[in-house]
Amino acid sequence: MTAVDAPEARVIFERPALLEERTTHYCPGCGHGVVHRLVAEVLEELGIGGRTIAVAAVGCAVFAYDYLHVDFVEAQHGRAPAVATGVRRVRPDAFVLTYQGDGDLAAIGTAEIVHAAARGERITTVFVNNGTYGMTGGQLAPTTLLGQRTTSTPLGRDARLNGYPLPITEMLALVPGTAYAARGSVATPALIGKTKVMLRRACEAQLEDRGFGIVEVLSNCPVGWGMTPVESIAQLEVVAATYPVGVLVDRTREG
Amino acid sequence: MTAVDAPEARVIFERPALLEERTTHYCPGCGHGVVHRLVAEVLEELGIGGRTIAVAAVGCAVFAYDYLHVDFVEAQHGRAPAVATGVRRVRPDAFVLTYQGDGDLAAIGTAEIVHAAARGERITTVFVNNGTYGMTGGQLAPTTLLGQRTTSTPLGRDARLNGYPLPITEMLALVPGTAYAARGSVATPALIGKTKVMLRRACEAQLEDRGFGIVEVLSNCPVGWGMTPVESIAQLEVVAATYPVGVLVDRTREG
Amino acid sequence: MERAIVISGFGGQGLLLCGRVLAHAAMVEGREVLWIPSYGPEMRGGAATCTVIVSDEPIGSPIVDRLDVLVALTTPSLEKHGRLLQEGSLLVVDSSLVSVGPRAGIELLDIPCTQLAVAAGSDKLVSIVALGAVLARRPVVGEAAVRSALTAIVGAKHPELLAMDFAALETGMRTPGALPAQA
Amino acid sequence: MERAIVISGFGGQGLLLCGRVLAHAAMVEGREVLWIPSYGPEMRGGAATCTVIVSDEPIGSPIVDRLDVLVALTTPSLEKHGRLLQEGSLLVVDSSLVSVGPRAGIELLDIPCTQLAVAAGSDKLVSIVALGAVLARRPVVGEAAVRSALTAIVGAKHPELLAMDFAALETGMRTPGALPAQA
Amino acid sequence: MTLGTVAPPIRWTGTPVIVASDRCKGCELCVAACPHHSLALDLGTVNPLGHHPVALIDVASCTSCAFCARVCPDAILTVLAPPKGVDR
Amino acid sequence: MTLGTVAPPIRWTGTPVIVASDRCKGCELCVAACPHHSLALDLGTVNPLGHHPVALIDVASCTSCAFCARVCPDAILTVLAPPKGVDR
Amino acid sequence: MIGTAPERVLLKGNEAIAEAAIQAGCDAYFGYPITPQAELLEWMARRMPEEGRAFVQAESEIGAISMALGAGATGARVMVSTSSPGFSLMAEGMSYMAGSQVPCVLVNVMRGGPGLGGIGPAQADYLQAVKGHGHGDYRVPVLAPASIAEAIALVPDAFEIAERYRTPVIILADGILGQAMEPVAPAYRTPPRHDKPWALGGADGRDPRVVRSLDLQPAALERHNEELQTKFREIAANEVRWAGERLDDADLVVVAYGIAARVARTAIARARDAGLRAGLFRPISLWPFPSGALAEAAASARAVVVVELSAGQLIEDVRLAVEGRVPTFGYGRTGGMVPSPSDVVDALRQAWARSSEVTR
Amino acid sequence: MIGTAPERVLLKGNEAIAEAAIQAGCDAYFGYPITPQAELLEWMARRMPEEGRAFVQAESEIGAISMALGAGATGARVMVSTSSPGFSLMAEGMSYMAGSQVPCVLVNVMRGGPGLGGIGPAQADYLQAVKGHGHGDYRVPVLAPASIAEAIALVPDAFEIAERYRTPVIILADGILGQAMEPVAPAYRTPPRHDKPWALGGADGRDPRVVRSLDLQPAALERHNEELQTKFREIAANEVRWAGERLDDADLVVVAYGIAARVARTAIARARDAGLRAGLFRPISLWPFPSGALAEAAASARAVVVVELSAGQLIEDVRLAVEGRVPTFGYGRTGGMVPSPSDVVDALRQAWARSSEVTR
Ligand SMILES: Cc1ncc(C[n+]2csc(CCOP(=O)(O)OP(=O)(O)O)c2C)c(N)n1
Ligand SMILES: Cc1ncc(C[n+]2csc(CCOP(=O)(O)OP(=O)(O)O)c2C)c(N)n1
Ligand code: SF4
Ligand code: SF4
Ligand code: SF4
Ligand code: SF4
Ligand code: SF4
Ligand code: SF4
Ligand SMILES: [Mg+2]
Ligand SMILES: [Mg+2]
Repeated sequence: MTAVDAPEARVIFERPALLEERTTHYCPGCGHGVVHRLVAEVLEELGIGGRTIAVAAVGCAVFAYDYLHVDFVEAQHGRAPAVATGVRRVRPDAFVLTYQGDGDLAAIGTAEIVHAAARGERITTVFVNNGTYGMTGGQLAPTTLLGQRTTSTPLGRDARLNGYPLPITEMLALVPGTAYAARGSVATPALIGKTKVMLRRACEAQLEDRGFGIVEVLSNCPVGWGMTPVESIAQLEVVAATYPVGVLVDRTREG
Repeated sequence: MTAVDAPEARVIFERPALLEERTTHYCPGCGHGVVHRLVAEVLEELGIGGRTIAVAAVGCAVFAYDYLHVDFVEAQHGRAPAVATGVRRVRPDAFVLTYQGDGDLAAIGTAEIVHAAARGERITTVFVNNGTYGMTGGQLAPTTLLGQRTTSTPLGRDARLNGYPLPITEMLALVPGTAYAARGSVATPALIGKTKVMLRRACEAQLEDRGFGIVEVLSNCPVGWGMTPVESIAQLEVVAATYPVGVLVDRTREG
Repeated sequence: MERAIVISGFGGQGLLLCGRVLAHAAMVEGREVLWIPSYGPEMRGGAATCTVIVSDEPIGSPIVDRLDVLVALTTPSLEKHGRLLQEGSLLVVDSSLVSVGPRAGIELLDIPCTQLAVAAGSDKLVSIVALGAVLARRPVVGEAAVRSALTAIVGAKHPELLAMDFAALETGMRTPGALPAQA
Repeated sequence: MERAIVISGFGGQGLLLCGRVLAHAAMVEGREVLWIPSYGPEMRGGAATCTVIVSDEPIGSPIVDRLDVLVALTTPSLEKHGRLLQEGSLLVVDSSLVSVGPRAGIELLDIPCTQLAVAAGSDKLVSIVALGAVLARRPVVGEAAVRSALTAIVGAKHPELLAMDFAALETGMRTPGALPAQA
Repeated sequence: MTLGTVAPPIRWTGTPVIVASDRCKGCELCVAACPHHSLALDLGTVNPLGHHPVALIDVASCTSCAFCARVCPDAILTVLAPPKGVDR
Repeated sequence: MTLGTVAPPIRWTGTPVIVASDRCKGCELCVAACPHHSLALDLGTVNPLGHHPVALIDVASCTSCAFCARVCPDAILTVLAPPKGVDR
Repeated sequence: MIGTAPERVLLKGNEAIAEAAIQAGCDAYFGYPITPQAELLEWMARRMPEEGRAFVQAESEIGAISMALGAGATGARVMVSTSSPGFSLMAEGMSYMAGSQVPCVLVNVMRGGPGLGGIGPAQADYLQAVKGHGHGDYRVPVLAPASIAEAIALVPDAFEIAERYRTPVIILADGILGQAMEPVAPAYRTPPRHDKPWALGGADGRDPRVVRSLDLQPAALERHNEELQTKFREIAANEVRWAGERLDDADLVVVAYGIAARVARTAIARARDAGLRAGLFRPISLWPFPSGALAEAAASARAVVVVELSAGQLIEDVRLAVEGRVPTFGYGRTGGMVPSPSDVVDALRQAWARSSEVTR
Repeated sequence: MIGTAPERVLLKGNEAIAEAAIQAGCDAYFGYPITPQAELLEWMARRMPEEGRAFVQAESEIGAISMALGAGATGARVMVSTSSPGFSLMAEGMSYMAGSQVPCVLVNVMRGGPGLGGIGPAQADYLQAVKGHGHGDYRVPVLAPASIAEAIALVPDAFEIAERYRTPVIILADGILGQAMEPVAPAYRTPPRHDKPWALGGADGRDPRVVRSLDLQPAALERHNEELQTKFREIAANEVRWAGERLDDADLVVVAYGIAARVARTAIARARDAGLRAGLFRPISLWPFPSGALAEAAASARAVVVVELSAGQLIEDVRLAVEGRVPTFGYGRTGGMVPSPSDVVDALRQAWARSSEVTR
C-alpha cells in the first residue's frame, strides 16, 4: 500500500463566504449560529447577497449584522416586517429579509408580521423560535411550551395564567398574501438540510414575486432553557410535538 | 263582529332596558345601532348588565358608553383587549366585554386581540366589521374587500398595493385559548337573530370560564361606502362571500 | 375690509361645499380668504359649521370676534353662533327649520331655504339658496365670481348638476326678503 | 474606610455570585456595601464584571477612581480595569489564563485559580478560590462572615455544594502566594 | 253565551308598530325589511333631527313580525300583537 | 505496472475534519451528532475563549459525512473527503 | 396680489403639505388615518401611485414610522404624518431614527388632548416635540408654519435639513392649519439630491453598511452620543428660524407660533389701535429655538406674553430665553379652543397691567 | 447601624421596588421584559401569584400599560415597569391615563439611548418623563430615588400620590439602581385605601360610570383640561421633594438626582477636602421640580453645576429655577457611562474657574 498526499481533497463542507469569519457572541451551542449559516448559504447559492438588505430584529440575533456580509438596518423590537416593507417599497431591486426571534415576531411584533403577510409584502422572514426571550434572560415567550419553566414562569407555563403556545406561523399561513410558510428545525443534520430547502423556497417566493415568505425554525436556547447544548437539542423533539415541522402553505405553485 | 280595546297587547319587540333612550350619533342606517341593541338584549337576558365592565374602543362606536347602561372604560385605539385583560385580572366577578371596530381590532390592535385570545382571557369581544374606518372618513381597513373604493384606495383595493382582506377571526379561531369564535351579520332579520345567539354563546364562554369569546358582525357603513342605507345592507351579501357567516370554532363543548 | 361669514347647520345641508364656493369666488376676485370647517361628534347629519373670512389684506386670525353674516340652518347653530352677531350683522335663518324673533340692530332674513331648495331641485342645495340670499344683501363677492366658482367646483365633477346650482343661487338672490330691507 | 474590589472575567466563572458572597459577608458584619454587576454584549461566556464596595459609612459613588483589589480572571478584564490600580492595590490574576509581569507599587498575586478550583471540585469555583486568596492578603471581611454568607447563599439552594465552596475558599486562603508577601 | 253558538271574534284595534318618530333617522331599513310593505317614510314631516320619520301606512297588512324593529339601528320601533285569543 | 497485477490502492492521509480551534465553543453538538463517535473535546486545551475545543480523535472512523459541521453553530468545522478515486 | 391671482389655488393645509412633499421629490409616504390629518393621507393615497412612488397605509402609526425607518435607511426621501395620539406612538421609532441617523419628515397635525381628547386644533404637543418625544438624548428640528403658503415652503426645507444632517424633522401644525383652506400660489421646490454614502442598497462591490443605534459598549455609545450632540449644536447654530413683526418699538413682545400667531397678529393690531405698543415674535423653528433673537427682542420690552393653544408649554422655552430679565406671562387655551383676537387683547392688557406692578 | 444589622437584607433595586410594591398592597403588575429592568418583572412573576394577586407578562409594553389602564380604572393598585425604549411605547397610554385620571405607578429603569442604545445606566429620559412623554397637556409626578432604601420608601408614596390625585406616577431609576445590591432594613409601608367613587365595578344599583378621556366638544374638553391643570397646581404645591447636603455654606451648588447624586456626594466631599465649598441639591420629585428651594439654595452660591447621566436635560429645569441669577454649568455623561468622583471633581473645578470669569 502506498500512502500519498491528497492536495485535491474534496471539500464536503466549508463556511459560506457570506458568513463573516468572526466569533459570535452567542452562547455555546446556540441555534442562531446554525440559522445564520443556512441564511448565508442560501443567499450565496441564489447569488443575491450583493443586493440583499436585511433587517435585524431586537433579540440575541440583533448582531446578525456582525456576522452576515450584507447590508442591514436595525429595527425597533418587533417592527422588522414594517421596516422591511419600507425598504421593499422604495428598493424594488433589493432582496429583503428579516431575521426575527419569537419574542420579537410573535409577541410585540404580532401586528407587523400579520400585516406584512396580509399585504403579501415581497419580503422573506426567518423566524427563529427558541421558545423564550433569550436576550433578556429567558422569560416566557408566546411560543413557550405548556409547563415550561422560564424566569417569568418559575412554576412552568400555566395555560390559565400565561396562556397557550401561539401557532403564529399557522395563523400567517391562513393569510392569502403568504406565498410560502414552513417550519423547520435545527435538531438534526437532516432537519437542518430540510430547513435550508425551506429557506430557499421562501426566498424564491420573493424572487418570483409571489408574496410573503416565512420559515419558522425551531431552535434551542440552552442557556434560557437551563440545559446543556446537547440536552437542548434533544428537547427540540419535544418542541416539535407542539410545533410540527413541515410546509404549512405553499401558494407559489398557484396561478 | 265586536271591536274591543286591547290594553294587554302582547309586546313582540321593544327596546331593551340596557339601551339608553337617547339618539345616537350614528349615521342613519348604521349597523352599530343594531349591534348595540343585540348586546343590550343579551346582557339583559343573561342578567349580567349590573356586573358588566365594558371597554370602549376608538372608532365610531367609542360613544357606546352613551348608549349602553353599563360601566365603561375607554381604551386607546386598538388596545381594548389589553385594557379588558387588566380589568379581568383584578375583577374576577365582573363580566368583561370589548366592543371594537375592524380598524381597531384588525389593524392597530392585532397584537392585543391575538394575545388576549392566546391567553384564553375570559373576555368577550364584539367585533363590528364594516370594512372601513368609519370614524376617520372611510379609509381602507384590513377587512376592506378587494376592489372596494375607499378614501385611501380611490381606485379600489388592489391586492398588490394594499394587500388582501384579513380573515382575522379565522386566525383567532386557530388559537387554543379561543373558546368560541363566530361570524354574524346585520344583513337580515334572520341573520340578526342568529348573530344574537352567537353573542350569547360568546358571553357564556366567559361565564362558564371556557376562555376567550369573539363574534365578528358583518355590518354596514353607508356613509363610508358611499351608499344609501338600503344599498349598504344589500352589499352585505357581497361581503359575506369573502367573510362567510357561521360558527368558526366552539371549544366550549370540550372537556 | 374683512368680512366673516359663518354657515352653520347639519351635515348634508351642503354647507361646507357652499363655503368653498364662497372662498373660491373670493380667490377668483384676487382677494384673501380663509375657509375653516368644523364638525360635531355626529358622523353624518350632525352639527357642522363653516367659517369663511374674506379680506383685501392678508388674514390674521382664523377666529373672529364678530360675524358679519351668520347663516343658521338649525336652531342649535343659531344658539351657538348667534352671540357673535353685532350691530349691523346679517342673520339668515331657514324658516323651514328655525324660528327666530327680531334682534335689535341685527338684520334678519327669514327665508324658507329648504323649501326653496327643494323647489330648485334638491334639498342639498339649501346652503346655496342661503348664499344667494346673503349675496343679495351683502355682496361680499360678486355674482360672476360665485358663478365661476360653482363652475369650477361643481362643474368639474358633476356638470349635470351645475344648472340646478345656478338656479338655487338665483332663487336665493331673488327671494323677496333678500332684497335689501329698505328696498 | 472604603474598599473597592472588582472581580472580572467571563460569565461562567461564578464571579457575580462570588461578589454577592462578599457583599453578604459585609452585611453580616454590619457594614455598608454596594454590589454592582455589569455584563458585556455576549450572552454567556462573555465578559462579566462585578464591583463590590465595602465601607464603614454610607456609600456615595458606585463608581470608583481606584481599586483596592482587582481579581482579573481573563486578559481583557485585566486590560480594562488594570488602569484603576494604584500604589498599594492588590492584583490577583488567574495564572492558568492570564500572564502578567510585575507592576510597580502593585501587589501581585499570581495563582492558578482555575486549576485549584478544579482540584477543589469544579471549575465554577474559580472566583471563590480567588476570593480566598484576596481575603488572605486583604481581610476586607472576616472569614467567619464569608462562611456565613456562603451558607446563606449557596447553602440555601444547594446545601450539597456548600462543602465544596468552603474547600475552595480555604484553598484560596492557604495557597502559598496568598500569604502576605513579606511573610 | 249559548253552547253551539259561535261568539263573534274579538278584533284588535291597537297599532302593531309604534314609532318613536322624533328619533327616527329615516334610513328606510325597516321599510326595506318589511315583508308586507306596511311602512313608508312620512315625507310630509321633518323631525327635530331633520329626517322624515317612518310611519305604518298599512296597518291591515302588518303581521307584527317585527322584522322592521329588528333591523332598525335606532330601536325606534315597538311592535305589539293582539292579546292571546284576540284577532287582528 | 503489469497487466494482471492489482495496483496497491492509494490511501488518503489528509485530515477529514479541520477544526478552527480558537473559535470553538466546546458545545459538543458536533460530538453528539457524529454517527461514528469520531470527535471529542480536547480537555487538555483551553482556547482563548476559555473553552475546550473539539478534536477529531478517531480519523479512521470518520466518513466525512459532515454531520458535525452541519450542526455546528459556529461554523468551526471544515470537512474534506479524499479526492475522487483515492481511498480513505 | 391681483397679479398672481390666476395661478392661485385653494388648498387645505393637509393637502398643501402633501403636494409640497410630492413636488419636493418625496419617494415614499407612510401613514395611518387620524383626524385632523386624514386628508394628507388621502391626498397621498391618490397622488403617490399616480407619480409611481410608494404609498402605504400602515397597520398603525408604529407601522408607519417603522416603514419610514426602513425606507429612509435606503436613502429615500420619506414623509409620515399623524396627529397627537399617533405622534405618541411614534416616539420609539423617532428615537431609533435619531439614533441611527435616518432622515425623514414627520408631520404632526396636533389636536386636543390628553388621551383621546378631541379633534379640535391644539398646540399641546410642543414640549413633546421639542424636548421629550422619545427616550435618550436627542433633539429633532421642529418647524411650525403659520399659514398654508408657509407650510408649502417649509416642506422642502424640512427634507433638506433632514438629509443634510441625517435626522428626522418634525413639522408641527394644528387642526386649523391642516383643515383650513387659503388661496396660495404654491412655491414648490425640489431640494437637490446629494450622495448618501451611508444608505443601504446591497453590498455588491463594497463593504456592507449597517444603519443601527445599538452599541452595548458604553464608551462607544458615549462617543456616538457625542457625535450626535456635535450635530445638534451645528443644527442649533445654522437652522434657527423666526419672524418678527412690529418689534422695533414694542413694549410688549407677544410670542406665538402657528395658528396662535395668526390670532396674535390681529390682536396686536387692535392693541396698537388702543395704544398698547405690542409686537409679534414668531418662532418658526421650535427647535432650535430662537433664544438669542428672542432675548434680544425682549431686552427692550416691558413684558413678554406667550400665546399658545396649550396650558403652558412654549412658555418654558421663552422663559429659558428671557431668563427672568423681563416679566413673562402666558395665555393658553386648551381642548380645541382657539382664542379670538379680543381674548388675546384682554390677555395683553392684563399682562401689561401686571407687568407694571412687577419690579425686578 | 450595627444595631439594625440582623434585619438587613441584600436586595437588588429592581427586586426591592417590586417587593415594596407588593408590601404596599399592589393588586396587579403588568410588564414586558427589558434590560435592565427584567429582575423586577421576574420578582413579580414569582411573588404576585404567591400572594394571589395579578401578574401578566404582556405581549408588549403597550399591552402592559393598557392592562394597567384597565385594572386602574377599577380602582386597583397597579404597577408597571420598563426601561427606556419601552417607556417610549407607553407614551400614548400614559396620556390616556392622565386624561382619564387613572392611578398607576410606572417604573422606568433608564438605559442608554437613543434608539436601541445600550443596557448601561442613564438618565436620558428626564425631559421625556417630566415634560413630554405623551401628547396633550398633562404632567405626571416623577420620583427619583438615589438609593435602594429610598426606592423602597418612595414606592408607597408613589401609590399614595397616584390615588390621592388620580394620576399616574413615574418612578425614574437607572440601570445601576435597578441592578445594584445594597443591604437594607426594608421600611415597607401599606398606604390606606380610600373610597374611589369613580372606580368601575358594574353599574348594579347605581348609575353607570365611565372612565374616559374623549370629549369632542372643545369647550367641555377645555373645562376638563382646566380641572386637570388645577390638580397639577395642587400637586405642584404639595408634593415637592428634595434633599440638601452641605448647602449652608456652599459656594458651588451641585444639582443631581438618582445615582448621579451618589457620585456627586463623594465628589463634593473630595472637593471640600481640596478647599472648594460645594453642596448637594438633590431633587427627589423631578416633577414637581423643587424650583423654589433650588432658587433659594442657589441664591447665595457663586455657581451651580448640574451633574447628570445625559447630555443636558435636568439642566433645563435648573436654569428655569435659577433664571440666570447664578451662572449654571452642566456636566453630563451618556451612553451608559457614569463619571467617577474625580471626573466630577474636575468638572466642579472647571465650573468654579469659569464662574469666576463670568460677570453678570
Ligand atoms: C421596546 C422593547 N422592549 C423590550 C426590549 C427588550 N428585549 C430585547 S430582546 C427581547 C426579546 C428577545 O426574544 P426573542 O425575540 O425571542 O429573541 P431571542 O433573544 O430569543 O433570540 C426583548 C424583550 C427592547 N429592546 N425593546
Ligand atoms: C392612535 C390612534 N390612531 C388613529 C386614531 C384615529 N382613529 C379613530 S377611529 C379609527 C378607526 C375606526 O375604524 P374602525 O375601528 O373600523 O371603527 P368604525 O368607525 O369603522 O366603526 C381611527 C384610525 C386614533 N384615535 N388613535
Ligand atoms: S441566550 Fe439563548 S438565544 Fe441567546 S445566544 Fe444564548 S443560547 Fe442563544
Ligand atoms: S361613518 Fe359608518 S360606521 Fe360610522 S356612524 Fe356613520 S355609517 Fe356608522
Ligand atoms: S329603520 Fe329605524 S331609523 Fe330607519 S327609518 Fe326605520 S324606524 Fe327610522
Ligand atoms: S311588524 Fe313586520 S309586517 Fe309589521 S311593519 Fe314591521 S316588518 Fe312590516
Ligand atoms: S459544534 Fe462547533 S462549537 Fe460546538 S464543540 Fe463542535 S466545533 Fe466546537
Ligand atoms: S464528518 Fe461525519 S464522521 Fe466525520 S467527524 Fe464529522 S460527523 Fe463524524
Ligand atoms: Mg426567542
Ligand atoms: Mg370599521
